[in-house]
Amino acid sequence: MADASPPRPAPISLRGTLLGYLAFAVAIAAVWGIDVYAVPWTDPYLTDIVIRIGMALLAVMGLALVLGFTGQFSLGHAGFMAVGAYAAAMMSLHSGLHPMIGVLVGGFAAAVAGVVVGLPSLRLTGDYLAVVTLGFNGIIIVLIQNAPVLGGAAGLTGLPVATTFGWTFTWVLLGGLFIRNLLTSAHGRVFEAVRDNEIALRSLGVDTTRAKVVAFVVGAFWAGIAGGLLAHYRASIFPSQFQFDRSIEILAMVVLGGTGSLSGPLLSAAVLTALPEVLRPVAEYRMVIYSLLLIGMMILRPKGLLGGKEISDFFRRRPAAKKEAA
Amino acid sequence: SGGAPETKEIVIGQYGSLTGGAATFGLSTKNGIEIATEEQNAAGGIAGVPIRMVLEDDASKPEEAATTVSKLLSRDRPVAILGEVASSSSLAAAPLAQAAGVPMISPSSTSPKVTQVGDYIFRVCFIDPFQGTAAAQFAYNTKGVRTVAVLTDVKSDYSVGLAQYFKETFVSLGGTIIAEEAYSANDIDFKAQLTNIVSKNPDAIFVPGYYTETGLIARDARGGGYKGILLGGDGWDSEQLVGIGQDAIIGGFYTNHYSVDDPSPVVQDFIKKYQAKYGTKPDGLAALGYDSAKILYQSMTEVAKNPAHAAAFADRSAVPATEGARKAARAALRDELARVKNFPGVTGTITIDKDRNAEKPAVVVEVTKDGPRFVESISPGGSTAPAPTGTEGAAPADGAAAPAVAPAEAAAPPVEAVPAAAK
Amino acid sequence: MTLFLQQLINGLSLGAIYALIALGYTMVYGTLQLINFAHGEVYMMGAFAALYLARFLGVDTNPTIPGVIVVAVGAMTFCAVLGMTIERVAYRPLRRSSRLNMLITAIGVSLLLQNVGLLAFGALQSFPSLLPEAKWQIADGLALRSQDVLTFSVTIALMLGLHHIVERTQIGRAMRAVSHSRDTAALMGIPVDRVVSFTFAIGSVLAGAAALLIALDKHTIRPDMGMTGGLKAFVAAVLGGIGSIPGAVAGGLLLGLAETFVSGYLASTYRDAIAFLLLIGILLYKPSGLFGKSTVEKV
Amino acid sequence: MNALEVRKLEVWYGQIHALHGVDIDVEHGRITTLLGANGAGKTTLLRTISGLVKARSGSITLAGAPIAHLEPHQIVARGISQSPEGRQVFPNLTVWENLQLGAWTRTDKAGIAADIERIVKIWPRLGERMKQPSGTLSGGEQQMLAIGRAMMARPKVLLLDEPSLGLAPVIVAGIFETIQAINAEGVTVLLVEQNAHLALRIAHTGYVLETGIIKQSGPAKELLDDDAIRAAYLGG
Amino acid sequence: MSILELRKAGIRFGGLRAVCDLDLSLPEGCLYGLIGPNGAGKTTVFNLITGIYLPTEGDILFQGKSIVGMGPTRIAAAGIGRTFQNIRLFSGLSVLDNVKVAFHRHLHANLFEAVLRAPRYLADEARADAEARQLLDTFGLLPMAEYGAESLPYGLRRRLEIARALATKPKLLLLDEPAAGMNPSEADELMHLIRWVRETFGVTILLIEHHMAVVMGICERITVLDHGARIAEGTPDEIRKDPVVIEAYLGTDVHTQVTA
Ligand SMILES: Nc1ncnc2c1ncn2[C@@H]1O[C@H](COP(=O)(O)OP(=O)(O)OP(=O)(O)O)[C@@H](O)[C@H]1O
Ligand SMILES: Nc1ncnc2c1ncn2[C@@H]1O[C@H](COP(=O)(O)OP(=O)(O)OP(=O)(O)O)[C@@H](O)[C@H]1O
Ligand SMILES: [Mg+2]
Ligand SMILES: [Mg+2]
Repeated sequence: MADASPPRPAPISLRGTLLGYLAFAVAIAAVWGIDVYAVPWTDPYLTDIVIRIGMALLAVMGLALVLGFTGQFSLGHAGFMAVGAYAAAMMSLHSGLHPMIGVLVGGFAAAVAGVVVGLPSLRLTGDYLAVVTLGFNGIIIVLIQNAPVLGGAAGLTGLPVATTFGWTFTWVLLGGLFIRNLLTSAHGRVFEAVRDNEIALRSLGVDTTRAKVVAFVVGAFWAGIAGGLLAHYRASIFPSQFQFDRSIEILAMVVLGGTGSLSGPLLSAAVLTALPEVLRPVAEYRMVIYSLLLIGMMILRPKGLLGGKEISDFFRRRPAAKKEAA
Repeated sequence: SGGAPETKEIVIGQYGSLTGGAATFGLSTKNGIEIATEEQNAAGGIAGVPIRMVLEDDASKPEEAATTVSKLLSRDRPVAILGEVASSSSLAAAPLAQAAGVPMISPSSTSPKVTQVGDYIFRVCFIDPFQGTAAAQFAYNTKGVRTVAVLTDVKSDYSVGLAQYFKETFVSLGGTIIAEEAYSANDIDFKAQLTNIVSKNPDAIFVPGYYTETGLIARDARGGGYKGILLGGDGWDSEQLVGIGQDAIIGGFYTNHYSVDDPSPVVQDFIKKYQAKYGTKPDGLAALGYDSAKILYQSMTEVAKNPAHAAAFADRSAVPATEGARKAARAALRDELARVKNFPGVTGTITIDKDRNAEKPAVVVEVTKDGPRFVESISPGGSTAPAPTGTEGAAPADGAAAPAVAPAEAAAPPVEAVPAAAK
Repeated sequence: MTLFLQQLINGLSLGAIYALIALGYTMVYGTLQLINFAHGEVYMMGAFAALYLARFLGVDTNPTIPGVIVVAVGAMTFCAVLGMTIERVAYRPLRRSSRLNMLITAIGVSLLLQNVGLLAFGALQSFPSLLPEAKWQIADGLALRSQDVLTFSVTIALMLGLHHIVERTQIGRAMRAVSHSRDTAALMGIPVDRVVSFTFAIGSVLAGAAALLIALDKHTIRPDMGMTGGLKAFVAAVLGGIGSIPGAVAGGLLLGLAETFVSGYLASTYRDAIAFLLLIGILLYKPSGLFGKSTVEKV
Repeated sequence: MNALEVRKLEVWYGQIHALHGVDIDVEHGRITTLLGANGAGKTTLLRTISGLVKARSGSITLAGAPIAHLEPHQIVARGISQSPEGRQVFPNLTVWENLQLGAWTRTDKAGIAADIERIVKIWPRLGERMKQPSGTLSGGEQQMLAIGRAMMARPKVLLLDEPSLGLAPVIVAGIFETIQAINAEGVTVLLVEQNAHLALRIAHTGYVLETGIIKQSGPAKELLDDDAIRAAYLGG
Repeated sequence: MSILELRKAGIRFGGLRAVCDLDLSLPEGCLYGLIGPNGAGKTTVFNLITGIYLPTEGDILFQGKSIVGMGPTRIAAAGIGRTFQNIRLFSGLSVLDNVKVAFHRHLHANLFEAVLRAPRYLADEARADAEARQLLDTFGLLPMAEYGAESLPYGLRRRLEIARALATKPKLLLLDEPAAGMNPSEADELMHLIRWVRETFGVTILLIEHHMAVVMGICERITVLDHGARIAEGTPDEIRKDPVVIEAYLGTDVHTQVTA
């Protein structure tokens, strides 16, 4: 249990912050460098998988925040993706602005949906919250299916294609930085405290409803971004892409990655997105093997792929456990 | 063809739903294609080179469909691609094939939008507007139906589209839609909707859904006391239909791509082969899969008469020098596909029109205890049902009794509107 | 009026189906606090087991009372064994980890069985009529089917039986104790593993019973029937107050009625949306479901 | 003859070494008490005896028979029951149902009913609240229930983890009397207690545990007079 | 002036009157004891004051203003801190972070400043860190600052809870059996700590405790509850001798009285 202590680096220094910004800038530059100099020469299939992983990362980081850190059991994450996707698509179809502006609008639309869903429902707990968010997911799909402007069940087609490697991973880096910084800040502590003991947190004068709604909205925003990117990836979107099974898929990624970890779910998002591709040779037995592996991984790594840790923990020298009772 | 690999082969890509919600449709299609490929290889492949089919599963998800096509294009470098059943998946993947200049034939995506993606995208099935029109004409003209209730699967773009086109034509013919209800795929209970419908007592209920639900719908309709006509589309086509719907579905009618009791040798031959290999009678999707592959192979054989193209077909090397040749061969294939005329398919005589859609008749069949029974054939546009090669794909089984209902005006199945046709 | 009554019957008959599956969910949840997503698949497997057993015994073509009983018992036994096996292999190793982990394994098992079912059974199969079916015409436009009466009465009977087991017997108390804390339950001398196995067995027998009744009513079974049926039943169980047995039935009936009346009187296109909205409304008003005891958390 | 013998017990929680080669003898028919500061490992020892925590090495024997390999419920069946730290009543079950579960290993209905009577006699408050979900009981009431529930198993050896925690003084006195009474009926008791004065007064033997190591042991009277112990555990 | 005043406050649970007609008045800066038999309603009084339960009768005033119906968050923000009888720590957080969470209300930076690591946020964080460490040091918990709260032994968890409650900078601190699970020496130490806290932080303290040594040792006044109602009120000496209290609560056993 000694290693239960979270790896939150104690006070954040100005120097560390500046270094962080520098690293971020370098990473963005690297992404665009790859986009311009490597992607055109890379197997498009590989690029395709990588981009799909990128979109999964964005969806997963939001749920990792909501479920893994704040402890709110949401089963409707795909609903927020749908809101983002359709908002972005409508922007792009009707405004003539750059699709990435549409993606941003999609994020905000999903965030608004997050407030609408979150405010009333976050006073529910556990499985009750799960059912309500699941219901929200269902409602969104029905509304889209019945809205002729949104193409109904036939979906929207003829969207501009803009989700490139560069853009996807620019968003991934932005999202990753945002959520990581949020989690390692005072707000992150509050999120985790909500998960651990709401009553105690309220007795400290912290507005837990607000904290939950904030987590929910931030999670929804990044899901919306993922949805917006998806809309501009293959020129078409369909309501069937955002159904309950998609929410479940994202949930599985978060849990397999480990609740209370950010990089764990990101890793598992990559693994679970790539796994079906790896399993292609077995054709129709693919899902059988996929589910067997999912069960196996869950049993063998019950604390998540990284055992509840962050990737960085494996590189950091941890203080030796000098645990002695007082 | 000096630098060609030692074992020469021609690669064709195929993607479909082998897992996930639409798996059963994908598997049928795959079976049909497999038979066509075996036949072709038994007959020496294309210009003596065997065909190798590379099959990818898209788990019934549109974005994965695009991934599979991306994989096919970059790894397997196929001459052409077959797929998908679901229009959404075809729509997601088609832009890739179009961009790569690889002909793609969808066996059974009926949404008009699919072939609009570009000039490399074809299909061998009729499109929803035509099928909806055909069903409406059958109902209004042949059965004298004047009032209809429509029960749509709102989750399915196929069902919604078909219902839409049916309603438009039926109303323009002078009929009335007196009730519109909806359900979702996978529902098991339809009594609420049918209680409403039955209370209005329409002449017919149009159920443009899949057999998985329509059998149950028929049971709930008859159970609720409904005595009128049950009508549907090609989604009804399955050996299981009667097993599910039992007595309730008997006497229902649906439009389809072909009829198993069509005596023409093309059809019977296919059914025999299919049954020998898979133990069941082929459904419409299997037949369409078969036809899509047959048309592809016929066109390829034609193109391969040019030795340069033949060599390019069999060559998968990525050398830029050969890339041009491959491109040219595929362009020739595209042109050849666009020229297909009166192809004697299992699903009727197929002509590819200028929008790369299949111009072909629909058949109306009646559900009987012994399987579907041919009722009539409905041709698109003003064209008469052609029967050139002695294989009367669409010939009425029981003689000329059944009239070929033809719309008054010729209209190539247009893109967004229904054939303004029938009025 | 007859229309309304007919819709009421429709709603109750649909609701009874949801309730029947929800009972099994609630059983397992009550003990393990696990949303056993694989429950729907056990139910699906039970239906196919019944079909193959009936075919094997020739009951499908020549239904006899003893034959049908053998099929029913066989299917339920099969489900019980399957349920206990799933628990043993997939859930027990995760006893010590969080509920979410078990949930994901449950989803994995559900996917597995569904895909195995798809490969083994194909798309969908029709289920033979094993029982005589009757329809009573009460009035013009108002009819009652024997299947509905059967499903409904079995559901109510099972609910009463289970309620008795859970609330009034020592094993029922043990189930509730295990649900709160396995360690403390073990300190009472309760063999936790056996209690959990027993719970799964009962839950799965319920799935088998549900499968049989629904197959006899609908005459169609398909490998993905667990997914949809299971999802609705899960919603019903939560709505009723998850873990509560009368709640599962109430939730199921309410969901069935909601769907039916939305379809009947509002708009069937928006059925799921409106039904969900209603459920959300109810949950916001009663945050732990209709019959849920607000978890006793004394501060 | 010792009812319970613990030998060279090594217990780890992951990286934490909680018990270092602990040896303890619990004499048959006696009260043995275990003292120690917060975090010394007292609870750990009791949980290990009950089988909830598995030792890395060492042995535990009940009347000469090894039990360390058994499952917790088997250990209860052999006659060791425990009132755990922090009460751990089943909050959604009523008081009566909690007591019934305590008697899981028994089948004598009449005997069980009589024992419930007996417990109500000791703590009339519990009698008043028989039908109340035990989660709504006050802390002290829950503690009474937890001890009563452990007694329901009619154990040979009773393990009590801080039974006086959170109890009103008047009740504490009663609890210690009850423990003595139970012991007088022949039940061996292993008592973990912070209230060292009282514990040592009713116990026959005492052990002192410090950071997982037995530091001292001996007859309770001697420990009561030991200066070091006075300073460390008995206060001023 | 009294900082907290209960006027005929009470609550029922179904048929049970857990607290009834309770009057209580805490002078500013005092150290006040609340004792009584198990189930008397002491913890319930805390829950009423902190807004976890809504009183079904009467009124509760904090610094002269009614706080009934304000909800736990706002009541805590108004300056009432508490600990819980069943310890409620944030088990996934480190010891240090458990305390830092309590500073949350006093931080100035908003969410975006936090994410962007704006200077204001960095200043906040540095301040919270320093103050939290100092507080932990006071409570002897600094060496365990980085450990998970879950891995602390029982007694130290109690200390951490008190430290955490103090970090909200309350004007009134409610302690529910802080000495439970401590041996007499440790309880002694805690007694000094509580006294010291009162002096250093200037808080008013309301204390529930069954360790008579602690209660009698540090409380200036004591109210005794039984069956939800007050049965006595006075200085420790008065209470100790009150026959009603002895009968209902203390008992006659010398040892329990002195050392329990
Ligand atoms: N589940 C656990 N995981 C990790 N460490 C634990 C766990 N339980 C106890 N410990 C550690 O083991 C040591 C012994 O703890 P234990 O609970 O046995 O102490 P104790 O003597 O009962 O203390 P107290 O008087 O406070 O109850 C402590 O250092 C504690 O932190
Ligand atoms: N939420 C609740 N529902 C029902 N009864 C309750 C609830 N909360 C408290 N009670 C009852 O109110 C009475 C007072 O409980 P409370 O916890 O205040 O006692 P206490 O004085 O703190 O006792 P202890 O010293 O044992 O902790 C108890 O009998 C308890 O059963
Ligand atoms: Mg302890
Ligand atoms: Mg209390």
